[in-house]
Amino acid sequence: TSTQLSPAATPPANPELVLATTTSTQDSGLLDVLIPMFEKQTGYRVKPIAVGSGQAMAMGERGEADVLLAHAPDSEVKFMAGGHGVDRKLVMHNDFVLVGPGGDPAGIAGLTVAKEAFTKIAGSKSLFVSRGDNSGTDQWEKKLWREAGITAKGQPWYLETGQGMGLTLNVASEKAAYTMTDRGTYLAMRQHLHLDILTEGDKSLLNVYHIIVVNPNKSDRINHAGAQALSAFMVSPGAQQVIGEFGIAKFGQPLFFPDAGKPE
Amino acid sequence: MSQPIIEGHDLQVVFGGRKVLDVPYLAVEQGEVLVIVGPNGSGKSTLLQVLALLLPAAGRLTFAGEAVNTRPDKSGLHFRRRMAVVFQEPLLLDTSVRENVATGLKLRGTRGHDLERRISLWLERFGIAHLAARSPRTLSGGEAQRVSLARAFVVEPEVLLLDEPFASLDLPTRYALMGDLKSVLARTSTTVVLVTHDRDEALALADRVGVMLSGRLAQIDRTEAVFRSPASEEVAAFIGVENVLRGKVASQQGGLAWVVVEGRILEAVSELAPDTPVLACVRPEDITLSLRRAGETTSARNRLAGHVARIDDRGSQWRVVVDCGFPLVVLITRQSGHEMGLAPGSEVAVAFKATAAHLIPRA
Amino acid sequence: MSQPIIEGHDLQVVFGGRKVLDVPYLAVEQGEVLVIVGPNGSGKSTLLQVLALLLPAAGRLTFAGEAVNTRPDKSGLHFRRRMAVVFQEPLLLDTSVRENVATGLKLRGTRGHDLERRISLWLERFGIAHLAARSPRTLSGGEAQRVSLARAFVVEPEVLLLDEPFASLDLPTRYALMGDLKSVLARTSTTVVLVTHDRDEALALADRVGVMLSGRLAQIDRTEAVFRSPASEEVAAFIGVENVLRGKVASQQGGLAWVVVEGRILEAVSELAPDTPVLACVRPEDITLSLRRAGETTSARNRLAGHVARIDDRGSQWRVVVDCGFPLVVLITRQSGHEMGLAPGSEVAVAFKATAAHLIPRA
Amino acid sequence: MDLVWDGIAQAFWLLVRGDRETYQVILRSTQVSGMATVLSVLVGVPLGTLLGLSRFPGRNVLIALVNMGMGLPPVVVGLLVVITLWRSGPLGGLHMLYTPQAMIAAQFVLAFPLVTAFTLASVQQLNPKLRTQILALGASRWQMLLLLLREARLPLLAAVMAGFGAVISEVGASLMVGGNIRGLTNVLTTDIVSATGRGDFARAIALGIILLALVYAASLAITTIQQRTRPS
Amino acid sequence: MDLVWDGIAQAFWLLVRGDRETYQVILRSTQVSGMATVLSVLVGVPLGTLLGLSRFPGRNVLIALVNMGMGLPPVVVGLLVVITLWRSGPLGGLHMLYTPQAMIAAQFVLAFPLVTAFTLASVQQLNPKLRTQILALGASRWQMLLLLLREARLPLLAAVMAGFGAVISEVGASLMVGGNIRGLTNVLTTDIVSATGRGDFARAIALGIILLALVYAASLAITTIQQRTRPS
Ligand SMILES: Nc1ncnc2c1ncn2[C@@H]1O[C@H](COP(=O)(O)OP(=O)(O)OP(=O)(O)O)[C@@H](O)[C@H]1O
Ligand SMILES: Nc1ncnc2c1ncn2[C@@H]1O[C@H](COP(=O)(O)OP(=O)(O)OP(=O)(O)O)[C@@H](O)[C@H]1O
Ligand SMILES: [Mg+2]
Ligand SMILES: [Mg+2]
Repeated sequence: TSTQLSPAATPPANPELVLATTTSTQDSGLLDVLIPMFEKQTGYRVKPIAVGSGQAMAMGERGEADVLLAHAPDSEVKFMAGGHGVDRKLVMHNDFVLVGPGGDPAGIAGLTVAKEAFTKIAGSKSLFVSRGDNSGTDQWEKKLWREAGITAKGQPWYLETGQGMGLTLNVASEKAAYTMTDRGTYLAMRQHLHLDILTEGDKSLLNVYHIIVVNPNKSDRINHAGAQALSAFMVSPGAQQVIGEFGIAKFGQPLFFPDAGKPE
Repeated sequence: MSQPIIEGHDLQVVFGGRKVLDVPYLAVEQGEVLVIVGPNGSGKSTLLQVLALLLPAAGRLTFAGEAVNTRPDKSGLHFRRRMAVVFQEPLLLDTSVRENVATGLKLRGTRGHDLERRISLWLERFGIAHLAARSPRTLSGGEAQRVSLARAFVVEPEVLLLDEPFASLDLPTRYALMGDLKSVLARTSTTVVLVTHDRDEALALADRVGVMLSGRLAQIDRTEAVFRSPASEEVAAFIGVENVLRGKVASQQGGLAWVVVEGRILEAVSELAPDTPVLACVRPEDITLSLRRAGETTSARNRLAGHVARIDDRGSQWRVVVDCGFPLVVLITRQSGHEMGLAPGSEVAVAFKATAAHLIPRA
Repeated sequence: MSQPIIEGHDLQVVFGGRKVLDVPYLAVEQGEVLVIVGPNGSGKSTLLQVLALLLPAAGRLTFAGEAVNTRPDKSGLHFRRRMAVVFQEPLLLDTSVRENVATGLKLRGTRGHDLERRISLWLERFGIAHLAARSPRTLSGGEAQRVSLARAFVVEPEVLLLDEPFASLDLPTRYALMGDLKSVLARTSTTVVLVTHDRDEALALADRVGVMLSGRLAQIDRTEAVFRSPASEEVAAFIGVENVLRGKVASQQGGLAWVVVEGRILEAVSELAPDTPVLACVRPEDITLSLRRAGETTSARNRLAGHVARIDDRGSQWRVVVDCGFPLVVLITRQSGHEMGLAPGSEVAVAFKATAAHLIPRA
Repeated sequence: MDLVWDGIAQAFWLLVRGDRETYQVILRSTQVSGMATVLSVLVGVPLGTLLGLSRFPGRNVLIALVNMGMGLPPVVVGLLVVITLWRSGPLGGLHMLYTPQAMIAAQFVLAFPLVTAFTLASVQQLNPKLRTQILALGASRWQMLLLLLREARLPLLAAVMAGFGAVISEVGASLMVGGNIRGLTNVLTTDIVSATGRGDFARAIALGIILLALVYAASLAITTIQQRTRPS
Repeated sequence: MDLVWDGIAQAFWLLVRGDRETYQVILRSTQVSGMATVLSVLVGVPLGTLLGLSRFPGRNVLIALVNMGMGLPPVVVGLLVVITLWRSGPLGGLHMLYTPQAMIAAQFVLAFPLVTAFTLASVQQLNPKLRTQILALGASRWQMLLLLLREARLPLLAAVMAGFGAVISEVGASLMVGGNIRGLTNVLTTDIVSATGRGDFARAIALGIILLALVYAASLAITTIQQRTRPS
């Protein structure tokens, strides 16, 4: 397979490449597998900076990153429309789940429609912890509330941490509250949490990752060639195969599903 | 005599493996002035600190009959508050002069008018009222010493422990304070233990004098007794008996002994038996010196002929070394030295009374 | 006389709005011993620090003819290294005694064998060789003072500035050091400015004496001159001329003046014109005292009859106040006091020479 | 650098407009860190004095522990406090996690070694004879401690400032044990982190500037006290 | 609390197994923070001494700034360093962002106010006559400074420890400036954060324990020097 590609014949002129990536890909360990592969194949040296999707795009806008790996489709579309990016490719997805205390005071267990679950939580005024950090996950959650026609922000039962998924899960667990999380982080932390998966499987809970090449006009210091190479690599069959197999060994199920070339 | 106010048994302090203090017995009598003298490093300050319950020592200590712990712990607080100490080095607190003087009283709970009155009184007495608001860091050496004194006297304690209290004071002040101290002590029944290097201070103030040598109280007795009859050669040397002559008692009768020193006969008041080897001590200031015509001799006992070997100028006094077979040190006033026109080589006669020669048996 | 080693013009120091030092002119001659005496807080230490280039003062200062900055900045380093100071309070560095003594030399770049030799030599001289490895925190007062002295002497400077250097030393050591100092100074041509409260130290060591009063050098002159002829009543009082008698010159002839004091005539050596109001100063130790049969009178000039009003014990001396129309203070040895059986009320005669009475014109 | 100017402008507006949320956060920061500092002074000063003045076996180990305490990583402290306060943890019953009280506890753990170490160093530097002098004046043990601390007040005020500065600017532990819950446990530093995370750099800088101003005000107050008590 | 035991066990195995990555991270933490501490001592000690000894207008403002420096939030420092080192920032040309050098710079900014403030406090507590005494011994300005610092060595060692402790345990700035890039800029604290983020608490605790051990070793060394130089 393509993983056996020989190293690049000539090292690139500017090998340094800054990748602003979501924390979930970094924390799950996926990048720890993919990036060495890429570096070996191409001779680039990638600096993966794990930040929320919000900060990742802010860095892109300022030309501080060469390439972004994000999962906030609405912002990404705006980002592209603003001319900040030149190339955006679908890489993979995983899914969000709604988790909550075993007691399930809002009664959302078994529901498969996220909107219904959100309505019930709001109706029962059960505690809900939001990341509130403008990350991909956070933006997705906000969108679901909007679609359910609920103004959650500012309600006494709606808490925002402004932090990453790990901390937010902990807070939810301790407060016996509901929250929305990506499956990977939940699986990794499951054994310390008093939270169960209650709602899953809705199409609206799909968490889609794109790789975006930043507009090289942003700054004359942008490594455009490297960005394009990484973008190409992420959708290459070799990388896609690794993505599909990642996590099976540890959790018995994959954490990500390769999507390269699929329609949006 | 009434009960001693402080009594110590077998007091010992060891520093770095060396016995710095070793006092089998010491009693400080109620109301007396006990002056401790001794060479540098002999343990005087150490003794004072032990008596002040500030330095743990082996041994037993009683204060007005009550046993006290020599460790400076809580049990000693009650006794410490009945004493006051002036340390050799005035260590003032980083606050105003007035606050420094107030501290001891405040710690004892004195408040209000009484406090103010006593502070003002003692600031006045030590001539530092104008410095009340100053920081101790800006004081001159003598001014700091006065604050240190005021700080101790203001608590009007039963026992005052003073470590060279007048060291950096100017002479007029020193004399005035010594006079004041005497009258204060006469009025109150304050007990004083005072360490000093000033022989005149000791003579003027002391009821008793203790001579400290290498951590031991080599002699402790009434002032006159110590200065007239030092207990050993070392004590004699330290308290300024510079003439210590090796001799042997030739005969003795009715308390008067004749001693042979270097072939000359001296008369001394003593009960020592004939043939006892002795040291004859004569204080330089007890010897009179007069000019002698060249060649004139004298046969009178305790009247010796000699010539001036050396003259040391000691300010208002001259220290004259007379060679009369053996060297004899004589102190004369600068005045009379000038009058006699004394110079090295001058032919002189020296004389002293039988009571001025003190015999110590030697081993 | 050769060029002064230190010369100061209009030196002034102001602290807290008060002029603490105010010296229009001062010259320290090469090789002399200049002793500064004065009451506490009069500015002696301040003067010393100014001379040592450690305290900025208004005015001009020259060192061996070269102008120096009185601010303690870099330009003064060269001159500071030619001096050494012993402060009133020995402030030792938190390292061993040996290191303390070594510091001055090391700072001047002395190394190796020479360093070791000099350190050992001076540790020995001050009797502290056995303390070399000790921390200064564990030293007794006198031991610390010796280290402070050794630290200054070891650099063998051109100028030594000593602020009460012998204050906490025991008497035998003090005398020994004073003797040593004299011989050292005689050998080398070291210049010394020494502050002391000890009159005997001043008399024994000084070539010249400066009397500091409230920041001013009230008098600076050869030792004998200062003690014999104080320039003012204040100086007289301070240096211990306790007898300052108000009178008026009655007549004068050939340098001998007759002064009327309280109806009595005194003879004094003086050139002052008749009718000048004067103060007649007579030092207590220049007056002789003898017993007088009750009722016996004397008409001789400078020989006055009176009776003992009061006796203060000053150790080896007695301070006797004689009432002879006016109070006259006389110093006698304890010895002769005892011999005369002197007591308050005793009828006595006092006498002094015309040369012992010194006249100061008064305003 | 445009971001910095944006931040300064925004900080100005936040304060002038009287943004209630901003003021709340400032108040909470001050309260939590102030309380933590007070507690560390109450524990650290006596402890430091004790370590500075007495000799006992194991003292050096204790001093090393205190010095180590200055290097306690806030995240580790946060983690340990979290584990302790978890429902499954030994103190789970207190329901203290994600409350300001928990933050105070964590910040106390961070600040008191600093205060202790500063106190220790400054008490040790006092002239050892001072203790004897104070005892001789008739002081009880406690009176002596108070007088000694008065003598060492200069470095002690520095200690207070170091403690306060360390905790008010700290983020790791506050985040973990407080959870940065808006309106409940968010403080300036945790808000800065979340603004940064959102990519809202200007707001992050604005809050940072407000925090700096707060610390500067505190330090100016302390410096003034500190330098006034010492005549030159 | 089982997590803590797991952590201890894991820490033990990480060290015993000689896990190369762990050792690398330990080494990098030590190097980065050690270098930052050395730099802050080189700047902070002279600065603190100067502030402690001289009087000049504006001195109090400067002292307050230093005291404020002790409360510099690492995240704010991180942010400012990041903005400066950004490609678009004034020092972008240095390509220093996300390198250990950048971390040293940020940590230096955090540590040197601590070192300065400690130095200031301890120098001020020295007897002011000591300076005169040292000058009188024939010291030049520099020799005087060195001797004064030798006299104040006890609190100065505490200052070094405080500086080192503050930066080796700091995470906010290191994360922002270094980016926690594995094998390049990840240090113990940033690894702890990322392990916590992953929910791998046991590893977080293991690394925390290793960090504590490292700090304790350093503080034991410093404490020993500190206490040995002072005879009782
Ligand atoms: N910083 C200061 N502020 C105000 N007054 C000061 C300051 N420093 C010194 N003085 C005053 O200056 C005067 C002279 O001090 P100095 O130390 O020179 O006296 P001295 O003659 O050496 O006295 P002593 O015999 O007591 O040592 C003293 O009255 C002292 O209080
Ligand atoms: N911690 C210590 N370690 C070793 N020796 C010590 C210690 N403390 C004091 N000494 C020694 O104890 C001896 C007695 O000291 P002390 O202060 O009592 O002497 P002193 O008679 O008061 O002398 P001075 O006249 O010089 O004041 C001194 O030789 C001193 O060096
Ligand atoms: Mg002593
Ligand atoms: Mg003086």
